[in-house]
Amino acid sequence: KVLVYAAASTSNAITEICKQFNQTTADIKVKVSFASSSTLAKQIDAGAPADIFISASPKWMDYLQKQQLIINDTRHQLLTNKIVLITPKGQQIAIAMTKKHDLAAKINGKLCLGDPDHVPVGIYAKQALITLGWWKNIKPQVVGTKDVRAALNLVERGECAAGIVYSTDAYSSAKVDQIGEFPEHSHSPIIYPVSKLKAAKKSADIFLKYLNSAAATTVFNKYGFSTK
Amino acid sequence: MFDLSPAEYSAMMLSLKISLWSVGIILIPGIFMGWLLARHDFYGKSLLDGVLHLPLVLPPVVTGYLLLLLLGRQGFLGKWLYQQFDITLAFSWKGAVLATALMSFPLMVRSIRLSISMIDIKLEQASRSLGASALNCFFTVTLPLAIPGIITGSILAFARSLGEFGATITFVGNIEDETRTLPLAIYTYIQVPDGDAFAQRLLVISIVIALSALLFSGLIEKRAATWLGKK
Amino acid sequence: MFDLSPAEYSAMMLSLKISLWSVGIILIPGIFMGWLLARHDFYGKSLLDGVLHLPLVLPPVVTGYLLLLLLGRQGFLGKWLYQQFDITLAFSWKGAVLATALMSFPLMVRSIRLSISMIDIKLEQASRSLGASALNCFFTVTLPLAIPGIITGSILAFARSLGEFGATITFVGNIEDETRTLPLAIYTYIQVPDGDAFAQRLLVISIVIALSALLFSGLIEKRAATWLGKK
Amino acid sequence: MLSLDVQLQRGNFNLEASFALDKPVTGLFGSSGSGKSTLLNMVAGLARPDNGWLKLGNKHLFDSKRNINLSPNKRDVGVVFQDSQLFPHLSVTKNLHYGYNRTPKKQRRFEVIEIIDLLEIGHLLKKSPIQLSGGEKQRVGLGRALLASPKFLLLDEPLASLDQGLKGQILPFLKRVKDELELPMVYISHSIEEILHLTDHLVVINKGRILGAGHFYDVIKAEAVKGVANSMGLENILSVNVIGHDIESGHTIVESQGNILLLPLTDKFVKGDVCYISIRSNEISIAKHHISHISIQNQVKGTIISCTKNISYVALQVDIGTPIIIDITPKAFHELELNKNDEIYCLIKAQSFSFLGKLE
Amino acid sequence: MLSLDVQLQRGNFNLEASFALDKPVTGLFGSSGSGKSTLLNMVAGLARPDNGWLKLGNKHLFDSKRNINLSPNKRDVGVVFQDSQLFPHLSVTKNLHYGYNRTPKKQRRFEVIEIIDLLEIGHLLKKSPIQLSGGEKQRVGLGRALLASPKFLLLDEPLASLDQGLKGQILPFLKRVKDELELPMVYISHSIEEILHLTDHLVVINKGRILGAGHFYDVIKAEAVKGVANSMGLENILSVNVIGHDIESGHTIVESQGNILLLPLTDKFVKGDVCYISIRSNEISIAKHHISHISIQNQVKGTIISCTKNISYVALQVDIGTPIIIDITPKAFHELELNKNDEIYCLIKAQSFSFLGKLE
Ligand SMILES: Nc1ncnc2c1ncn2[C@@H]1O[C@H](COP(=O)(O)OP(=O)(O)OP(=O)(O)O)[C@@H](O)[C@H]1O
Ligand SMILES: Nc1ncnc2c1ncn2[C@@H]1O[C@H](COP(=O)(O)OP(=O)(O)OP(=O)(O)O)[C@@H](O)[C@H]1O
Ligand SMILES: [Mg+2]
Ligand SMILES: [Mg+2]
Repeated sequence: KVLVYAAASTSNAITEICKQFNQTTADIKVKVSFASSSTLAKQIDAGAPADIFISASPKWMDYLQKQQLIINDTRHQLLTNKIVLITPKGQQIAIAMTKKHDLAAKINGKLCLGDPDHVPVGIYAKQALITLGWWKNIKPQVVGTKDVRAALNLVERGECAAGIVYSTDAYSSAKVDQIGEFPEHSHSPIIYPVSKLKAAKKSADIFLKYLNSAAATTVFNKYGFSTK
Repeated sequence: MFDLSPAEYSAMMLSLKISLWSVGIILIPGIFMGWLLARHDFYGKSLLDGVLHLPLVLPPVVTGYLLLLLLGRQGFLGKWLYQQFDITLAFSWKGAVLATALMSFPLMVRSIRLSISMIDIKLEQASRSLGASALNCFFTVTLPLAIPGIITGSILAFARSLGEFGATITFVGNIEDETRTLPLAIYTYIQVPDGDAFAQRLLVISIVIALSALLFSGLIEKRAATWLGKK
Repeated sequence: MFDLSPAEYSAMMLSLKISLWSVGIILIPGIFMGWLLARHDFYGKSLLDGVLHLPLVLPPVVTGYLLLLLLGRQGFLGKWLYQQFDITLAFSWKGAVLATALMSFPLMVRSIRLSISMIDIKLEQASRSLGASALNCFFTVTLPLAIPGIITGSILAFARSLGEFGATITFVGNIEDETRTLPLAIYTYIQVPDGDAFAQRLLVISIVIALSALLFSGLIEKRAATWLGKK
Repeated sequence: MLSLDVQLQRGNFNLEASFALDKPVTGLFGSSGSGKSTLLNMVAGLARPDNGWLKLGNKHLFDSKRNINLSPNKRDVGVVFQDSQLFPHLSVTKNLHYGYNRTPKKQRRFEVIEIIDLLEIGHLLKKSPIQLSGGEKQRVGLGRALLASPKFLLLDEPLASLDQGLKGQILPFLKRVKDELELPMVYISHSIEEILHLTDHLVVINKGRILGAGHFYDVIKAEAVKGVANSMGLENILSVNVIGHDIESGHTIVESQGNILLLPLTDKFVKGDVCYISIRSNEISIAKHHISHISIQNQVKGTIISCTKNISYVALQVDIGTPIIIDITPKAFHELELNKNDEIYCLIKAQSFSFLGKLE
Repeated sequence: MLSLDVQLQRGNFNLEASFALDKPVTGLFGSSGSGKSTLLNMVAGLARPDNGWLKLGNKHLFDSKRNINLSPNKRDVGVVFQDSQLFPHLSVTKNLHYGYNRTPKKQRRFEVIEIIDLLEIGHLLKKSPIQLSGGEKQRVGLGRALLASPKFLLLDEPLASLDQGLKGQILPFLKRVKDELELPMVYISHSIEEILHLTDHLVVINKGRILGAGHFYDVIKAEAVKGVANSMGLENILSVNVIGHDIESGHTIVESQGNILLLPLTDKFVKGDVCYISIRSNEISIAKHHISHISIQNQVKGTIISCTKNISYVALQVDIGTPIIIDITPKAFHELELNKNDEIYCLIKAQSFSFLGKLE
């Protein structure tokens, strides 16, 4: 039995991969616990019986590394993602993602993003907004949400005039328009690292390998993740 | 001793404001609902009873989400409120009041209902025979005798409001000085590595507020008990 | 009509199991605590009262986190439990029971306390003078007369347990078949695009369970009312 | 005044009552559990009859056919409850003022201070009801009802737990209230003396049925009432002819079914009157033969019809021209070896007889 | 039997009592609010004295100095509460069985069926207390206490709301319980007749103080008791010398302070006895002159000492050798134009006197 702790934003992909894996591998059963990366990291810190940790940001992997809970050799980058600017469907706002424009002038209403203080997608978004020189003006309009799903939701429902979410989220939602992709260098790279934990069972290696297999990659791509 | 940073102070005051408002706005409806459920039988009572408990049963995030569906600017009611009265609840502290109020409502109603159902109906009859109208009897007999339940309900509701997180953050987000209450601020800190120290300070503030509120309510309770002749 | 997927079925049964266990384990301590607070004055009562309310006041995530610190395998108590008895509460459904129990405990205690404080102490005196020991009097007079409060407390605790999310996910994680209760499953679905439809199904299940529980409790309540001679 | 025809089923207790009262005060008399309080609650609007109607003067209080059911506060009917029902959250003063404050100034018939004095509750005003003794509660309950200045007053054993001193003070006050303020009342009591102090009009109820209603003398004559006379403390009622008075010896002499009886001298009845007298069953002694040299004035021959043994006494039914009940101790019963059909003498002291009234 | 010396402060009510009872049954007598129920609660262990001690036989129930405070269930003291205190969640049967089931078989002194018969509550067994009438509650409360077979029974106005029929049935039963089972009791009642039916030993309490304790005759002699005799229905107590009996006229003739009085004939007292008689203040009439041709036997000359006006009556204090109280209506008071120091005649019917007892 392998227990995978995975960031909640990967849940649909990971669930599917596990299903496939469990069907193909008879003797090993994989189970997943989904929650925010911070929760998972703290649980692992508190002795959670996890074998593999998939974090939505390197920070929490670093945290565990500092606690010497992961096997450093096994840590690697599993997925990458991008952040994009979205609006509710059919708003037709045109904006180029450069310093010349001012986002605040273009959108009439709130801008939703994950809480810029702690939610990874919010932190990336804030970095990008600062890089683009938009942050100062847009700040009063920013609504911090609990996680990226909440931000997407708010935009889908038209509660926010715009939002910044992962491209994976924007990709799978039919109710929003993706109006711009933030330049890759405008924020630190969005990386989902994975690692095996020190307390892990042996069988975890097999699943870790499977995560990097072609079959898994197909699934990840299906849900909009890049695997570089 | 314990110097509060402006952010901490703001979160504390916001929490207090929202919790007090929340208890304030559900008090009267809670009394009414408690009385209705304790003293009346009507068609659909079980359903009403059930619906009242939903905020307790549903995950708070879901309640917040449903509120958003209903009262967001695009929501059925929210649109109307916005167009007619220029009121926006989502993303404002008023929305937070609504969310916490909704979450604490079942606790308020249940407590009041319990205490009203334990009042001897003969006292109400005595009041009527002394010339009190049904309404007057309610205010001069039923209500005072239900005070223990009202206090209990208010404490539970206030405590629940202070601690409410899921529905609030979902419905009104986490906006500093507007909707970032203590729980939201705490949440913010524990989401980042190294935030624990700050979170702990906020926790202590929460606990101090809660304990003060309980001490205060304890005093009122004792008074009420003496007054109701239980001691 | 409404076919449940194995995952849905599992979440539902888990929720029911955890909620029932949760109510089950706090019932007796809740009655004791309610009685203690209603009928006794002692040094430190206010403090005890305050501490009891903390799970209501603190953000659930914090409560879960504190549980984790205390009862996780590295935790002060958790280590001991593990070493001495090979018991691990964190990350198992038993831990979820503990978390939900803790969250609902103040509701249980408050309701029972309220109803006990409304019992006429002279009836207890009558029972004593008829030869009942203090304990016997408690079981034959106080307890039966507190039944409305016990029912109310149980309903509130059960509902709260059904809806508990923050403490559970933080303390025991979100592991299918072990700790993924309905609220956690709903959370998992709403974390991903296109999960809404599934989330809605789960929501309906939650509501159905809650309404059934309330209907059932309503019946018990009516019986109790007749039995207590209120009708 | 009050007239009614109501029916109510409560569990296996069935109340069917119909009468009209025309006197200001009426005593409601009946054994424990006979339905007095229930009847009173219906008049006050606190219990709803299943069927029938209730009228106070011309005012319809209740009528099941016409769907009238006046709410209690519109009936202007005051109630002194058997178990006082004081408001536990209000002090004694506030309890007293409860109805008073709800009465328009002009309609007030009593002042608070006057009632406080009468009931001797001045030292209790600040207390809460839970701190009162049984009798104190009853007094406050009475005061509270009076101060609401109702147009009709229902009193449910208002003096049951009061001492003689207070009774002797409150009863004359109630009488004055009735006479001077013309406040009509229904007065429930188990003490016939108390009722007769206020009125000679009675309603007798038993097991939910009205056995008689009207003037005391008429009511106790009624065949149906005889069955419950026991619980009225009037077990044996005889109708007698007044033969004369012996002022010297202090006796009034009457004749009943051929027996000559000596009664305490009275000036209420004259020779030729036919009147009712009563004698309690436990104030009659029994002898197997006529006894001489004894102060007891009446020795009446009779025949035992039946003997009913109870735990603490034996009830004999004795025919002395009319059947009477005599209670003796089981010990006496055995020593005298009494049997059915035995001839015995009933020994009755003159003072044991009470005059009830004249047959008009 | 029971002996105590206790002190309790409750608000502004202060109780200080000390007495020892040596007779199986003692009546506890006192006006409303005098502290009877409080005293009873202390004996039963339901109220805690501030100071003092309580003993039942040799058993220490309470002793503040020695820190003894037996819990109520260990005292073997049964209580019939003034307000019955039935358990609302239990049926009548279960209420009756409550103490019964908690009594070891051997110690049981009554059987349930016997008590049910006596109290006539057979038809109520399945009911819940809320469905009972006032008197029914009282009966069940009495039954419940008896069935617990206590070693000492405290009865707080157990018959207050019962009809004469039931009283006449329960009182002899209690008397038998006392005689045959030797179950000691303290019996609270406002009716001196009820108490005298069971016992001639009394404790008189007023405003928290014991005014007298002991045999009836001794107690009523006590100067302190005279003040409360009013509330006992014994306002005027005279000590008289029995001069003789006039069997012909049916009178016992006595002399009091030079006045010759005619009383109903009695065989309890003989010539030369000094005994107490009582007369109620409202059974005395007043005339300004001696009146002829009247059936009233006693016309005693006296002088008005004082006149106290109350709402419904005027209380005259009249010196007829010894001071007595006479209540007359305000109307009569004005018509007769009475003043202090006036000479008047007190008219008293022979039957109005009651014999209380002999001075031994
Ligand atoms: N809610 C009820 N359900 C069933 N029976 C009831 C209910 N209330 C009263 N009763 C019955 O109705 C009868 C009449 O009760 P009620 O109180 O009118 O008697 P009462 O004449 O006032 O007697 P008391 O002199 O003892 O007060 C009693 O036998 C009682 O048991
Ligand atoms: N808890 C209390 N606080 C203050 N005073 C009290 C309290 N309980 C009783 N009292 C007072 O003590 C006095 C005695 O009360 P108690 O009940 O013993 O009287 P009682 O002799 O039984 O009178 P009754 O014949 O009216 O029942 C009353 O004046 C009452 O007001
Ligand atoms: Mg009654
Ligand atoms: Mg008393």
